Amino acid sequence: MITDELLSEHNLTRPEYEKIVSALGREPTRTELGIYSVMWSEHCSYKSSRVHLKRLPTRGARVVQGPGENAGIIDIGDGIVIAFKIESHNHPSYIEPYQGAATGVGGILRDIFTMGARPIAAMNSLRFGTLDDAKTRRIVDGVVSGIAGYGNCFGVPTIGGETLFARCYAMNPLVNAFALGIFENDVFYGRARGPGNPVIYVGAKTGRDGIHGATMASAGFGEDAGAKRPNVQIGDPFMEKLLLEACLEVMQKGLIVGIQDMGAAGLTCSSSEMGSRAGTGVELELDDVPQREAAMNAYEIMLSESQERMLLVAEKAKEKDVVAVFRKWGLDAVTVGRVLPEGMLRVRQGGALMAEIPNASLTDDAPVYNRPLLPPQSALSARLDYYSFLDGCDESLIHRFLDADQNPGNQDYAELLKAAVSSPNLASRRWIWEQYDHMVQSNTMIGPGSDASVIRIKGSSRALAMTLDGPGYRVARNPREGAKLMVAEACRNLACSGAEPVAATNCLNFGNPEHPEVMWQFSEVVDGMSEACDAFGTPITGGNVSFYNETFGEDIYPTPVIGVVGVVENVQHVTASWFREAGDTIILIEPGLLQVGRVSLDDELALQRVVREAIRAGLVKSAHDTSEGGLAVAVAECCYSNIHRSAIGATVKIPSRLEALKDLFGEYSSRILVTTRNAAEVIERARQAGLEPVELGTVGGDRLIFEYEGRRAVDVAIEDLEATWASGLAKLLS
Amino acid sequence: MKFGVVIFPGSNCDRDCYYAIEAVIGKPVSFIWHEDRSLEGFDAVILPGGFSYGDYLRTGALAKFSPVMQALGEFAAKGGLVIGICNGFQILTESGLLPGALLRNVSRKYICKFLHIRVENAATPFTNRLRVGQTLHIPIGHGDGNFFADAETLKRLEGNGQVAFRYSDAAGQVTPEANPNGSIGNIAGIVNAAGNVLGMMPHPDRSSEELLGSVDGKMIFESMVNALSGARA
Amino acid sequence: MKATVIVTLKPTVLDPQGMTITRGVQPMGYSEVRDIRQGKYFQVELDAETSPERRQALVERLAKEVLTNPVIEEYRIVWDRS
Amino acid sequence: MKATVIVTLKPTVLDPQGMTITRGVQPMGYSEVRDIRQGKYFQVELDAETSPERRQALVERLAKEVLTNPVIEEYRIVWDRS
Ligand SMILES: Nc1ncnc2c1ncn2[C@@H]1O[C@H](COP(=O)(O)OP(=O)(O)O)[C@@H](O)[C@H]1O
Ligand SMILES: [Mg+2]
Repeated sequence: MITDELLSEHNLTRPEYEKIVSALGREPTRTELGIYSVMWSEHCSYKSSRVHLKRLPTRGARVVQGPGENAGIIDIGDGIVIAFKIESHNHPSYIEPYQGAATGVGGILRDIFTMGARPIAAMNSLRFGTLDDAKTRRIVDGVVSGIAGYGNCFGVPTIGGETLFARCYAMNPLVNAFALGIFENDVFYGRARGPGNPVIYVGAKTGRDGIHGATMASAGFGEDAGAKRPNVQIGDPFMEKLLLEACLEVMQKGLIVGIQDMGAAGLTCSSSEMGSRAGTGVELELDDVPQREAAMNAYEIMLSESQERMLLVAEKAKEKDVVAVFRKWGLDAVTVGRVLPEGMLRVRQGGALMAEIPNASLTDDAPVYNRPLLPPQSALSARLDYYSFLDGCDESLIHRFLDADQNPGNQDYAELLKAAVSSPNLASRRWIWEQYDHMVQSNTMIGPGSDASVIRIKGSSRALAMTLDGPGYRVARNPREGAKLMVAEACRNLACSGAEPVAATNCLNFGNPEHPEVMWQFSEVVDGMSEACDAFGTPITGGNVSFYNETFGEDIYPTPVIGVVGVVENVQHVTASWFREAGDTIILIEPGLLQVGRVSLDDELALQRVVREAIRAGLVKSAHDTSEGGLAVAVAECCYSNIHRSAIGATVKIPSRLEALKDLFGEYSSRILVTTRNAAEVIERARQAGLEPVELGTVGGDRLIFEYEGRRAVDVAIEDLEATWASGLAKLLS
Repeated sequence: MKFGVVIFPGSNCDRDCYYAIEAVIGKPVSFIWHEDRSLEGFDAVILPGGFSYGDYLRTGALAKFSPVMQALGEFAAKGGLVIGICNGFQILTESGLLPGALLRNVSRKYICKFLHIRVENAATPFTNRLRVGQTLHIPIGHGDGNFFADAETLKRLEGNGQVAFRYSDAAGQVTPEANPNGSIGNIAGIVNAAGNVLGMMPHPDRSSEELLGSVDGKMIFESMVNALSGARA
Repeated sequence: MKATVIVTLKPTVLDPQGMTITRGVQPMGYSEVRDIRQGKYFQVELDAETSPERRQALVERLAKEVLTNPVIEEYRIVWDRS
Repeated sequence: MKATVIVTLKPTVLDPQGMTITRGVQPMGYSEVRDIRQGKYFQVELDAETSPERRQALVERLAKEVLTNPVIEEYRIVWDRS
């Protein structure tokens, strides 16, 4: 008997249950109920987001594969085809930070090599609560070492990302993992083609790991977060590395017709998706599924989320060769079923039929909700609009800045600068990325620490630039404008590195979709993001949605994270954000109208084009956009040491709009700092583009000097400032 | 002259080393599967970085049982050039081809960054293109690079000039601050008594091209080429 | 004053380390080895003065709150007779 | 058929893990903790058929040649009475 609490255990509503009954024409078995519960979970079915995701721009000349497969694929010319995607692992990372983050990385890497691409770069976007909380400090440490532990062992360089701290993430950290791969051979799809073909299981044995992980990712944490703990999955990066090599080998040898990783909802999701994508079905014989634990029932085997597993479909004749390749890599490959002509998912165990479900009812015909939308009554306070970097800082620091903002006069700007650069959201992230192998594969031209990360492509004159951006505070203030600003900033980061943005992926981290305010934010973000992506010519090729990011009913900031990939036509043009050498002239290029929290897409496009073209013309030695912390912080960041040189000073005249603190730290949009030996030409180009270039000063010396309204507002030894900045995070974490 | 790069399950710098030799140094190179039992026709063998067998027991601990290691022992005994980089160094110490052991970094964290090492012995087949006291700008990427050897082993190493590289500052000063992982005597790389087997934690394969930030590592591979051509002539 | 804390993965939790070691050694003349599971072993030394009751509580708390990750691990305490 | 192999660092080898943990906990209300040293703990399961002599030799060899690095570690074997 299917009781209400049995349904709620499965996160299914009565109406959804009725839908199941009518799809089957009968009551579901327990196993079938489990299968529906994971496939119809928010995480797998996108039931609340689908209607909105339809509005995203997904087409473009370079797009080979848009949303719908394991990862998006684009052709960037010169025979180079790449796959990339971002995915969230928020809830697991709260329950067990190390394993949650590690398996998040493992999952996105599988999405990439499932398609036949070899992962060549990884990035991650992280959000945590504030560091005054010991629990948060433990989560930060666990998440970072988990990402490092998995990515380093697997052998993918983790070349960038972003980390921000704000109260709303205290009990719901965000861990979004991005991966990008390059095709050495054909593209493969998760399709069970050819009725009669064997369905082959490879990789780790199945245990009772993460059962209901998918439904867990679709429900907020209440008191019972602890009760959900036994679900934790353990990552095995070594196994994944073997899987990578073996999978690429069977693909390169043309031994398989389809392949799909087992991610959320494990065997259930992969077998039904592979069937529905190919218009076929899959029959599974669970007795043949390699099992790690004794006496597992059909329900457990179908719902297990044990990591490092893949499902392949091969032609009958090639079955043996497939097994041989996996043997070579020390992996088991076992035939666990076959492809059916009819669109059914059929599951047998011990001779009995445990489940028989029409594929379509699990995938395409899964519930779709057009949930109510409602603008929130009380929007987030505007007090930090000019200084969003202060969000998540302790009140004393916030007051110091807001007070300085209100009472100009003789403020100690040097002290404020030191306080800013050592604050949680601006301090150096080195403590984090030094734990990531960001050099393996010997392609890293610009690793962590610049605006965008850049890798060369062996055998090509092109380079690939990529960046992640997710300004939660801005989006919370204004979802539509914040989303535009997000895309603009990501593309600006690419422009600064000399790249042309070509495509994007996104991870939409939101609160409870049953809250109309959250769905309104979601809808606004989708529209803002779509408008901006259209403007920048960066179609969205894939992504992920994570709802129910809340704790005790508190929704997180609406936190979309966008990953944009760009192409630098010639490696010679790859540009970094840091100043190069003494004597270079520093120029600030900005639009006539300065705004905070929003952008003019026209101004942005003009700005980015001008900088990119100046870079291509060989005029620019460094380019860095001003963002959190404004002009003052941006200039300082250009001075710090890097692998090419030690710290270098600069003397800069801060343009005054009689706004005092805002002139130094105000976070105005659409501004880029460039250095050049040919100021006249750069200024001319900027003017031509209708922008306002301002010559700020020159690079050199060992002090950072800001002249403001005729006085030395700041005069500090750059090495001291760098020390303050560099040790900021470690201090806060200890 | 032929180079070989061994692939253990879990190696992940194998392709980087291959590329450095083929595309950067321009010498013939091919991969060697860890189950191969012969190193016929190779003049130099590279054990690349990575996480052989996940480094799950101890770094390099399970790789030492791979069939190729038997052949490598004989190859080294006959004077063949062997360079172990990072995980390769760990495998060499585990298998006894080099003395000492590599412990967890004192920070207990994996560290990936550029630093400097000082050349201590320029009379090896791996350093003949370098000068004693010269510093190399080169990256590390490891969680277990903390070199350890007991007192008499250390005395022997120092006495025989088997210390090839030490972590130093840019000026070549060997200071505690320049030591990234706690290695005894700031040791970053050592050779065996015969001088034909080198193990080092830093990555020449990641510092052989200008666009990667340094070409200093290239001189180590060039020294090997130098030594081999000398051996030829 | 010594105590030993032994931390092992819960029986049903996957142990990639142990599994890899097992699969690694079996072909090398260890075919009789059916399974190896890896755990951690901590030797804790306390000030001699620490009173017996205090000692108990202290090591118990240390094992529980510091040395063990309750989500995936469990612990056992062994007291040195010495 | 079970045996436990305990691998510890030689006393002369310093133990960064243990040291860091010790330093980390002392201020957190564990001032009586003088020292913590970390080792490894392996639960080895053998085929039931393995003869007693063979068993001894096998685990001894496993501990000596695989589970321990003699340069830095030493081991101890404990047999399950069960
Ligand atoms: N925010 C989004 N924007 C675009 N595509 C999305 C978004 N979220 C999910 N998708 C697409 O929906 C499909 C299913 O996503 P997901 O279940 O995460 O795939 P997988 O199970 O392979 O990780 C993927 O093709 C993914 O790219
Ligand atoms: Mg997938």
